[in-house]
Amino acid sequence: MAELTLRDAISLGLREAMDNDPRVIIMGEDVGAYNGAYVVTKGFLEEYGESRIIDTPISEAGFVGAGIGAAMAGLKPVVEIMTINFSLMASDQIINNAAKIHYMSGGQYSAPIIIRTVTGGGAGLAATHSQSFEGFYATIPGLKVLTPAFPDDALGLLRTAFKDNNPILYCEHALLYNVRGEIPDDSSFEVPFGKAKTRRNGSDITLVGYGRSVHTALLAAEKLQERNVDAEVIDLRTLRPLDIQTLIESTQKTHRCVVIEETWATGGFGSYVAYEIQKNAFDDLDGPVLHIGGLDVPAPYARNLEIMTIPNEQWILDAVEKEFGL
Amino acid sequence: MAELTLRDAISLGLREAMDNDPRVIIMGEDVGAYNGAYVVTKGFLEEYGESRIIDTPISEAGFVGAGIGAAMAGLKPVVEIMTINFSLMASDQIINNAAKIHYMSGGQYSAPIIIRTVTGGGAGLAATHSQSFEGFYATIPGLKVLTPAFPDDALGLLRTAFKDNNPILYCEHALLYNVRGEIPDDSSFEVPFGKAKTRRNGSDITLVGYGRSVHTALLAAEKLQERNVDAEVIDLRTLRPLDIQTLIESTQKTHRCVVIEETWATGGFGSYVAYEIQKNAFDDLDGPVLHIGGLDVPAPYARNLEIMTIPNEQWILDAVEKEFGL
Amino acid sequence: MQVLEKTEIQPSELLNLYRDMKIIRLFEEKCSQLYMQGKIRGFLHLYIGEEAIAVGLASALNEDDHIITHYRDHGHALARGLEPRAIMAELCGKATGTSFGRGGSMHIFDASKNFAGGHAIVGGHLPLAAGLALAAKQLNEDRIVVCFFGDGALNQGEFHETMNLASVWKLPVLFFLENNFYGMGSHIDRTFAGGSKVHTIADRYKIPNSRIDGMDVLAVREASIDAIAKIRKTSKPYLLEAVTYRFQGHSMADPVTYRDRDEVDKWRPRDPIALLKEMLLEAGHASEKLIGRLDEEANLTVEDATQFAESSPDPDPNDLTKNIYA
Amino acid sequence: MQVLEKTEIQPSELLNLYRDMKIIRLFEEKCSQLYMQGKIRGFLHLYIGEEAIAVGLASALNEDDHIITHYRDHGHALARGLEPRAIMAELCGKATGTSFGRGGSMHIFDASKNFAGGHAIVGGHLPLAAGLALAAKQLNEDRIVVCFFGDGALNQGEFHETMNLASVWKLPVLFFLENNFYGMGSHIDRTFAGGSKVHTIADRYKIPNSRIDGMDVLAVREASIDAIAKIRKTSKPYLLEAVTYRFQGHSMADPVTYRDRDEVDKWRPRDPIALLKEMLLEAGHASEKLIGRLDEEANLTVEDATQFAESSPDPDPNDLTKNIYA
Ligand SMILES: Cc1ncc(C[n+]2csc(CCOP(=O)(O)OP(=O)(O)O)c2C)c(N)n1
Ligand SMILES: Cc1ncc(C[n+]2csc(CCOP(=O)(O)OP(=O)(O)O)c2C)c(N)n1
Ligand SMILES: [Mg+2]
Ligand SMILES: [Mg+2]
Repeated sequence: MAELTLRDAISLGLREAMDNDPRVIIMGEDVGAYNGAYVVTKGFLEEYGESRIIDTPISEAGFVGAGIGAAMAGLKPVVEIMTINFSLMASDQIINNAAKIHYMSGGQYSAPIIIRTVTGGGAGLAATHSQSFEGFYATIPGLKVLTPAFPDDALGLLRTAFKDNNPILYCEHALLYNVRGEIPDDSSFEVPFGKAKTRRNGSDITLVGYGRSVHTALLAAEKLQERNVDAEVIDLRTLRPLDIQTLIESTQKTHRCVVIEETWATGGFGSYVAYEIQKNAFDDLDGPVLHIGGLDVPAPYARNLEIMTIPNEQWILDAVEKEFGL
Repeated sequence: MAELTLRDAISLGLREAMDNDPRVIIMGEDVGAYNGAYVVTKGFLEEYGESRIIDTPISEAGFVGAGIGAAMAGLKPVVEIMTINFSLMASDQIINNAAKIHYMSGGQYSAPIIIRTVTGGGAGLAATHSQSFEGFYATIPGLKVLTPAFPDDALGLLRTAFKDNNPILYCEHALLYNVRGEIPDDSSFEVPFGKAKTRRNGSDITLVGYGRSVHTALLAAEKLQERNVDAEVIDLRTLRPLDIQTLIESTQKTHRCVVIEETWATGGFGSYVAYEIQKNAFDDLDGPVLHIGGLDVPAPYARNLEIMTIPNEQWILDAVEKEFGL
Repeated sequence: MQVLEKTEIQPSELLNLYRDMKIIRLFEEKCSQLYMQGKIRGFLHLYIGEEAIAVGLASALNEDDHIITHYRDHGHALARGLEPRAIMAELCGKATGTSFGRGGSMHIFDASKNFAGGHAIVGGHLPLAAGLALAAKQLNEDRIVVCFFGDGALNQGEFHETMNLASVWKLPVLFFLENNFYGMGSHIDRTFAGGSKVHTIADRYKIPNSRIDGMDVLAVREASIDAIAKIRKTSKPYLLEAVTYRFQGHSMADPVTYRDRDEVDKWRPRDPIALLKEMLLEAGHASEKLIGRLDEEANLTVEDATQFAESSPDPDPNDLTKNIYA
Repeated sequence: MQVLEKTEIQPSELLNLYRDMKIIRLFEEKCSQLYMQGKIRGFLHLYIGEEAIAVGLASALNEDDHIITHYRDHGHALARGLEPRAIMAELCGKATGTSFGRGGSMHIFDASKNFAGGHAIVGGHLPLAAGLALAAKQLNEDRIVVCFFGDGALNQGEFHETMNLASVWKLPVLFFLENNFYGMGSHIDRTFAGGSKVHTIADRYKIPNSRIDGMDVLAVREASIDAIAKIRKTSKPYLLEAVTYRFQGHSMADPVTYRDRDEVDKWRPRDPIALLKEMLLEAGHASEKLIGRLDEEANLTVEDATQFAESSPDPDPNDLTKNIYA
């Protein structure tokens, strides 16, 4: 077992794919000479050369669409959109082309593109640069959406992604790159899509998260333990496909469930997850399923305001106390 | 009371605004010489002239952004995006500019633009042309999202929209243009935002919809009556602001609730609505709150397949029977 | 690699060109009827008047080259050699259609003919074309890409982004502009700032370009052969503008209020099929009788396709969710 | 309407230009320090080396003209006459900031100065500029709009769409391209197909254009006066390209691995502030002593601003959700 940062786990997965499959190319703004805005592709340009590590103009629609076209014609492109905020410029390409080409062509064409992008707020970048649209993309049939929270999942999901024949949005939370974790040495280690992972076992309440909110949930679980509340923490890992079954079973055991995410609470994907749990575990519930999302506000710049907009463990503790008296 | 089609109600509202306020302009693809793709602005070009009825190039990002800029500088632009599918090309403008400029500038600038667009499937236009993104836009703080289902609301909401100082997405369902309905003669008739309307009173179950799904719910209510089930039907009318209170109160009365919408079931905005109801009316529920959305598939062209993807009254009847035994 | 020479054209091939154009014409006249009868639904965009472009180009292209086009795609599909039966079946939403009824008129695909669609978002398929070419280049395949689009797409940002990418990355794409002067009801003079020599817009991207008479199938063929040869030799893009006219409305729903009858009448004598017929007769390559036989052959092809389509089964509802994912 | 004449420049005004540039320089050097100290957070993009552009332009503009710019905006804001105190406070996320701490470095606004932001999505503000101008035109106001953007934005679709709209609609916009050759780590030669005479890209939209030395504040001023006069006279757009260089990294996070020290050294002697100083001394418009006094004045301004910012209160948490809606 090696210990790696999440950043290095992604780099490792990308390198493996570049080494093993000549059809893999990496494209995006500043993935080459600049080493990647979040330094994930550091050294790649030198190692793999300009024909496979392609710095693109600032043309998100253009190069994402080109990635889709290249995927239709036999390549396996990894296209980096610097942050998910800019994915809006390419949302037509992602939603109307990548997600639909397979179905609309009656299965004749497919678009096995991996779109890597950076999500989440909390870094003082204000309203246009702090959004989390992965939940929205997870509502689109035809896409797959991955949200690794730990290095092992980052690598394992990426390995699976390279074998998958569908358009995939791989979302890296900006504040998780330096999270460290063990990685199995076994090079056949992979993480399947649509299989949530129980990161902590517990019997009193189920906390569900994805991406950074898993870490928030784990922090909350520790604090809950101090109150003698034993929380189970489940990491969705992939939003589409979504593993509802694991959540239902856990909730049937704990009778209480809280879903946590960072995007705006109103209409957040997590509220759908909460909805599904209440529907399928209704008779086992001790109270409503709760959803905790970010505050419904364009992200403010000032630190003291910004921290009030992103769920932290205290939000979970407060909600659990208020709703369940725990 | 005059009886008008929903199309004519919108035309009427637009004309009033054009007549009353020189700051109002209408822009969009083919709103002028072509009379509008859905013939809402028929005759406007002749009547108001080229300087106020502006045919735009096919540049959604460009002309929506121009509308936002014009709104920032004192105009009240009505910008038509021919269908909500094409709004993706302008999603950066809508989400990163229109929705944020007021907050990000500390309240100094605002963007009182009305974006009219056409939503919904069912017309045999296949995957890229049959989507319903209004629920997604309703998740964005800073936007307001209107979804009239009847001519009176179409007019009343539009009148209110012209007095509102915020960016508004006004969503017209493609299959509702010819719906007829009474319009109050009183020219001061308006419909407030954030106030759901009970379109049918009932005591056994609450059916919630918006846009075309309100009509589906009303059809279902009639059929339920045949089974001696008395359904209340609530029309959200506006998704943002959202009137949760009316839904909670109704559900507290009926103890059962079903939320219906046409967009893909996974992550649909209606599942958030359902979530809120279960959370706030939990103790009064006889069973889980249900959400019925469209089938999770890129819209197929063939009629026999397409009809299987959009909720109809039978879906509601089946769900109600299965879940509540009614 | 087969490089066609201009001199190669034989009288027999001229007759093929005539027949191919005639098939498209009759095919679409039949479509128009089927639409009236409700057998074709959704949007139907006819290519009538523009047939010389698809046919001229197709005669200059290798089988393993890619074609990608916009929603006005029946002509391109037929000229490319897709089965008329399968196309008509697609239009009728049948299981035997090119996309098994999933795509409809605007989304015709045939991977076996490297026909990469039929795309309904104006400008949205241009980046895909760049991607198809990028793949060919990366995989060292001797393939070029032909990308058809209309004058309306010129104003879409994706046009700009794609031209820039194709030039910077030296991609073997033939950008084939079908300039019929209108995007729906908007005349190019009112939407496009680039002036009347439309093709020279490519100069800005250092992409060689030229303009041809799109009503003259031989001119189209020759220019296509030249452009394609240049692309193969240099592996760089080229833009061809074919000046043409659509004799019908934008779609079946278009009452064509935005242009004078006079204008249409002025173009009538430029009907590409009539022009070629005249030339064939004058040059003695064909007799009236032979032409009559070709017309009849075309007619039989269309009747057969219609017969096939009408007698084909609807898609199997059990397959509704097949091919969402690969 | 005040039309400035080139000949009007007085020695005293030259000194103002010097001081204004110096203020920007010192202001940003201070920003850099504050960033290191963690008092400014998020992204910080310095304008060091490019000061002549903002200052030259601002000296040519009327008060009621609009300015809109990208995220590298401190220089434009200061040159426009926004309060240095309020700008610095914004950077420090204070309640006294231009956006009351909501916007941060990339989103400086001041409606009282017609300073319409500070926009962080590359290319995203260009359509807004067209809209501001459209409003001015529609309202018969004698205002023009200046829109700054970088060479990186040239490849964004919104650039294309906006240029086209501005030309077709004859909008009074000065498109001001700050060509510093890099978009983050990507050199313009690798991303832009238009060749080295970048400004001529405007030709394709029939927009007059020219290039100037962006290191020469007088050249900028003169060209701006000319261009603005032309715009006022014709009510048509103009594009100015100022060739410049950023001496610092793209942002504080940039280790600048993608360009040689040599290149930077080559540009050092072109420092716009040093150049003007030299000119002032040589022409006898100022003594070293006077320059020293101006430097000190600038220094005091910056110190005062810093003092003000640091001693200002954080935004009131109770106001967190104020100004989401107008
Ligand atoms: C992004 C987008 N905006 C608008 C439309 C609606 N629309 C369909 S076709 C069309 C006109 C296109 O004109 P042109 O490109 O010249 O092609 P033509 O119809 O003349 O062949 C428009 C506006 C669309 N399909 N996609
Ligand atoms: C749509 C979008 N894509 C990417 C980015 C990330 N980004 C920020 S600045 C920048 C480079 C812009 O370069 P240029 O326009 O030349 O301005 P300069 O930084 O040189 O002043 C990039 C890629 C962004 N902010 N928005
Ligand atoms: Mg056209
Ligand atoms: Mg630059």
